[in-house]
Amino acid sequence: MSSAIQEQERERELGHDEFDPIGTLALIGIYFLILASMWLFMYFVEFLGNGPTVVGMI
Amino acid sequence: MRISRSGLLILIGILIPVIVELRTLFDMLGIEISVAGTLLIGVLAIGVIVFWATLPEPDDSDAA
Amino acid sequence: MNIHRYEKLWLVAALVLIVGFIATITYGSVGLGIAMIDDEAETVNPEKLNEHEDFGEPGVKQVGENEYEVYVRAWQFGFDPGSVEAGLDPIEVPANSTVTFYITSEDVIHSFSVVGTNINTMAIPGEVSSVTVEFDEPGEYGILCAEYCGAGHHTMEGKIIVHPEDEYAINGTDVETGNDTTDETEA
Amino acid sequence: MGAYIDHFPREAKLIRSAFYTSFIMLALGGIFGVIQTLHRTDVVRFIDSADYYTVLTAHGVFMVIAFTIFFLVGMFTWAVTTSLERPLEDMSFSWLWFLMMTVGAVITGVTILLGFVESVDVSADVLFTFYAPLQAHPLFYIGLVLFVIGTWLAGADWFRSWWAWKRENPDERIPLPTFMVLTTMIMWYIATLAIAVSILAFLLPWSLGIFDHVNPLLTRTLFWFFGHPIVYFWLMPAYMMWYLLLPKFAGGRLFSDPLARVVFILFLLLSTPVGIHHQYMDPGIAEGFKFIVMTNTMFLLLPSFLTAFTVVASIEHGARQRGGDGYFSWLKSLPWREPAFTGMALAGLMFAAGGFSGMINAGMNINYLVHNTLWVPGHFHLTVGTAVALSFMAGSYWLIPQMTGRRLASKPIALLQVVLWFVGMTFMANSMHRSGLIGIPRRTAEPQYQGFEFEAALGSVSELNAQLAIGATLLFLSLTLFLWNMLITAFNKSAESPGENVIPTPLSGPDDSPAVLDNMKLWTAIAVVLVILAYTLPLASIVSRGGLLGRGGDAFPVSIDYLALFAQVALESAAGLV
Repeated sequence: MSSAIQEQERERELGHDEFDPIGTLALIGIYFLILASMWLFMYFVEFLGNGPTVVGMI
Repeated sequence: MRISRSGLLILIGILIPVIVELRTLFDMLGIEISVAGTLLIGVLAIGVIVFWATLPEPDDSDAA
Repeated sequence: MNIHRYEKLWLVAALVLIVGFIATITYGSVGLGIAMIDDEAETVNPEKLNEHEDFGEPGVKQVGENEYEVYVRAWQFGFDPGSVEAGLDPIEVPANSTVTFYITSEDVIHSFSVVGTNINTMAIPGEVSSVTVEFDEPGEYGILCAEYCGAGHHTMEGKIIVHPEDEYAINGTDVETGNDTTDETEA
Repeated sequence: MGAYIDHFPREAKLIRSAFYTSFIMLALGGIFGVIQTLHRTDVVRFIDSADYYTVLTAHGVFMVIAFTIFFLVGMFTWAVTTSLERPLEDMSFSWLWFLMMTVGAVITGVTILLGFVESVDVSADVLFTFYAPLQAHPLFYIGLVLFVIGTWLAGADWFRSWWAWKRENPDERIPLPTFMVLTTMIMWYIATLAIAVSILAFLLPWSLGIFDHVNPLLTRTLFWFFGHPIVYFWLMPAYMMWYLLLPKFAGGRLFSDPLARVVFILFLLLSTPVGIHHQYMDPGIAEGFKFIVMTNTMFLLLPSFLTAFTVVASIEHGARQRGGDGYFSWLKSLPWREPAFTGMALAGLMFAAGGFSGMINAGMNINYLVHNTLWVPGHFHLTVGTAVALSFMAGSYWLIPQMTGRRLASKPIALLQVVLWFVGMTFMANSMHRSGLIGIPRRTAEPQYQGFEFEAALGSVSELNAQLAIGATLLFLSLTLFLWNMLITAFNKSAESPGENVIPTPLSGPDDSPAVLDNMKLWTAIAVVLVILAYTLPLASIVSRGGLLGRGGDAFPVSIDYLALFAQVALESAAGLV
């Protein structure tokens, strides 16, 4: 894709201070929730529920 | 067309993992969906999207 | 440096995640007593396992009231004891016991992975993996080698049988362990 | 202004050669990949199971050594020359390292492939990890050494360009693309030192019969000293594309140049002192060392987390400049019909999923659950197999026209190709992760055992296998489309301007960041100190326990003829015991 096309499609020019990546924050917030819940699930359900586990010499 | 053909392709592409992982997710919650069931859900979902995508534009043109 | 406030927020969230992960693992180690395979066991000479005090006669040994030690030699392509397919005994222990496996390899790197459990260790020639496990329920487990060890790798498997406690006391000690001893003296 | 080839015709030729070589390796790796999947899932078996490991070694080495690194050298040459705006200092030197890498790759590749020819007693079925005492033919190691030295010289070439540029521009900040190349190469020099020691001091003399044995735990630890940073070596060119090209394709600008620098420095510092996390299940390494390595590994998540934000924000910037709005609806304003953009965006999405399974791998004790199961290849097919490979393929749709001046043969097919890869990998990765959780091992020709069965939590094992086979088939189809498109493009008569070879300036430029970020000597020193801290004690302990050259144990050359011998010996010893 040439930059000529990009220029055509660009509707406005945003600088650093005019741009708040709120969409990014929203997406990554969802990712955070998925990661945290999947981690808990994997550790406490899948791993600890997986039968005999190696324990220390007691 | 409501969205471009490439948009439709991407949408279907992203839908497939959602359907596949939805089945895994439901199983983790104790709800089991069979392969045929998953296929049915997938075909229905894709069908609905294709149907929606091919509806005529509601207002001014944005055709691709 | 000019860092956007959302990015700072994410940085903090990411650090919380990372610290949370480490905390969970630490809880597993300290709170639940999940131990890692470590360097506690002595090394051995893989060429001279036959002369080794314990690995010379691999098998199950009772060392306490409910405590057992199992010495296992991994080789291309089986476990001794364990590989029933190769004509060897399965590993047999009673339920409600604490079992420490000592695993080494006589040739290449293998693994000793008990299917459907968290018992999983590498078997490295020269090194000994010591793995302590509590078997609460009777049952049968498959063992497989999960580390590529040569052209017959996919045939390398074994079996652990956890007997009900009362049956093991009769069959186990008298018959199974007895068998082991005679076998090994003959060999 | 113009395409890359208009500025740097000589360099374009070199880069083209590197890319084409990497595509050939990708084609070979892909063929072996699909054969392997269909064999292990018992869908189509036309090779002997003993040959499976030759196929597997070839798939691994061609994909993760040859395909990725040949692409990397092309990409890095592009980055250095473009951002310093100067040609390479000496083309004959550049061709020398390229030639050396090629010769090395061919020697190693042929040695592996000779494993199929029973009449020749040469083979290297030792997989990508070549753990002793499994022993490959000496040529396997020699080829690897040549290849790695080739990459060292390539790095020297880029450093040379930078030094020459610095003499002329003493007060300027290092341009970001060059900065990324330099930090990645420093990491690579540190990492490959271990594999050089492992091969030159131990494995090669041993395979030539000079030593009788080696210390298997030592060479294994040295492998992972190198083996973890190599995953970042694959990943950095993909990261580079996400930082430099993806914002451009999205119609925006990189959100933050200083944070990009911080990310690459973190990778330089933390990539190497973490290798022992591949050895959580190894005896002979104390639990304390494993714990330290785990904390390092977890902090290595940080640069990837930062990247996720910066890159998504850069894309969002593009979308908003194109008129996008709202919390999520800006996503619709992205140029989804551009295969270069879509491919990289999907690759990034898959990387987010792969990041999750990587966190599980990194967790010290939860590793018992997944170690050496199919979960692990599931993880790295999302990372190197998609985040890296799909980004490379997507990037090629822009880079190859830049290097040839020819028009991309078919954009619609390119778009279909990247989506197909994404869908295929969904099936494959889902199946692999789930199979791993029920204990199905990786690196196994036939995971069907006599004495027990795997119990699938959901569906059945055959269903998981079917999913895996469908995934592999779709991926192979996608790969074929890619290679076909590249082939037609390479011979495309229609020469159309492929657009400007320009990297947009970041929103927040390098002047916002402290100059210390550009101090390569400082970061190298810190990286070395961290490696010394992380590795001295474990290595000393391994050597004092097992001896520098081990305490005995035969070598096991891998060749099919030996199988019969081993089976016989095994049966005899078993019979002897009973």
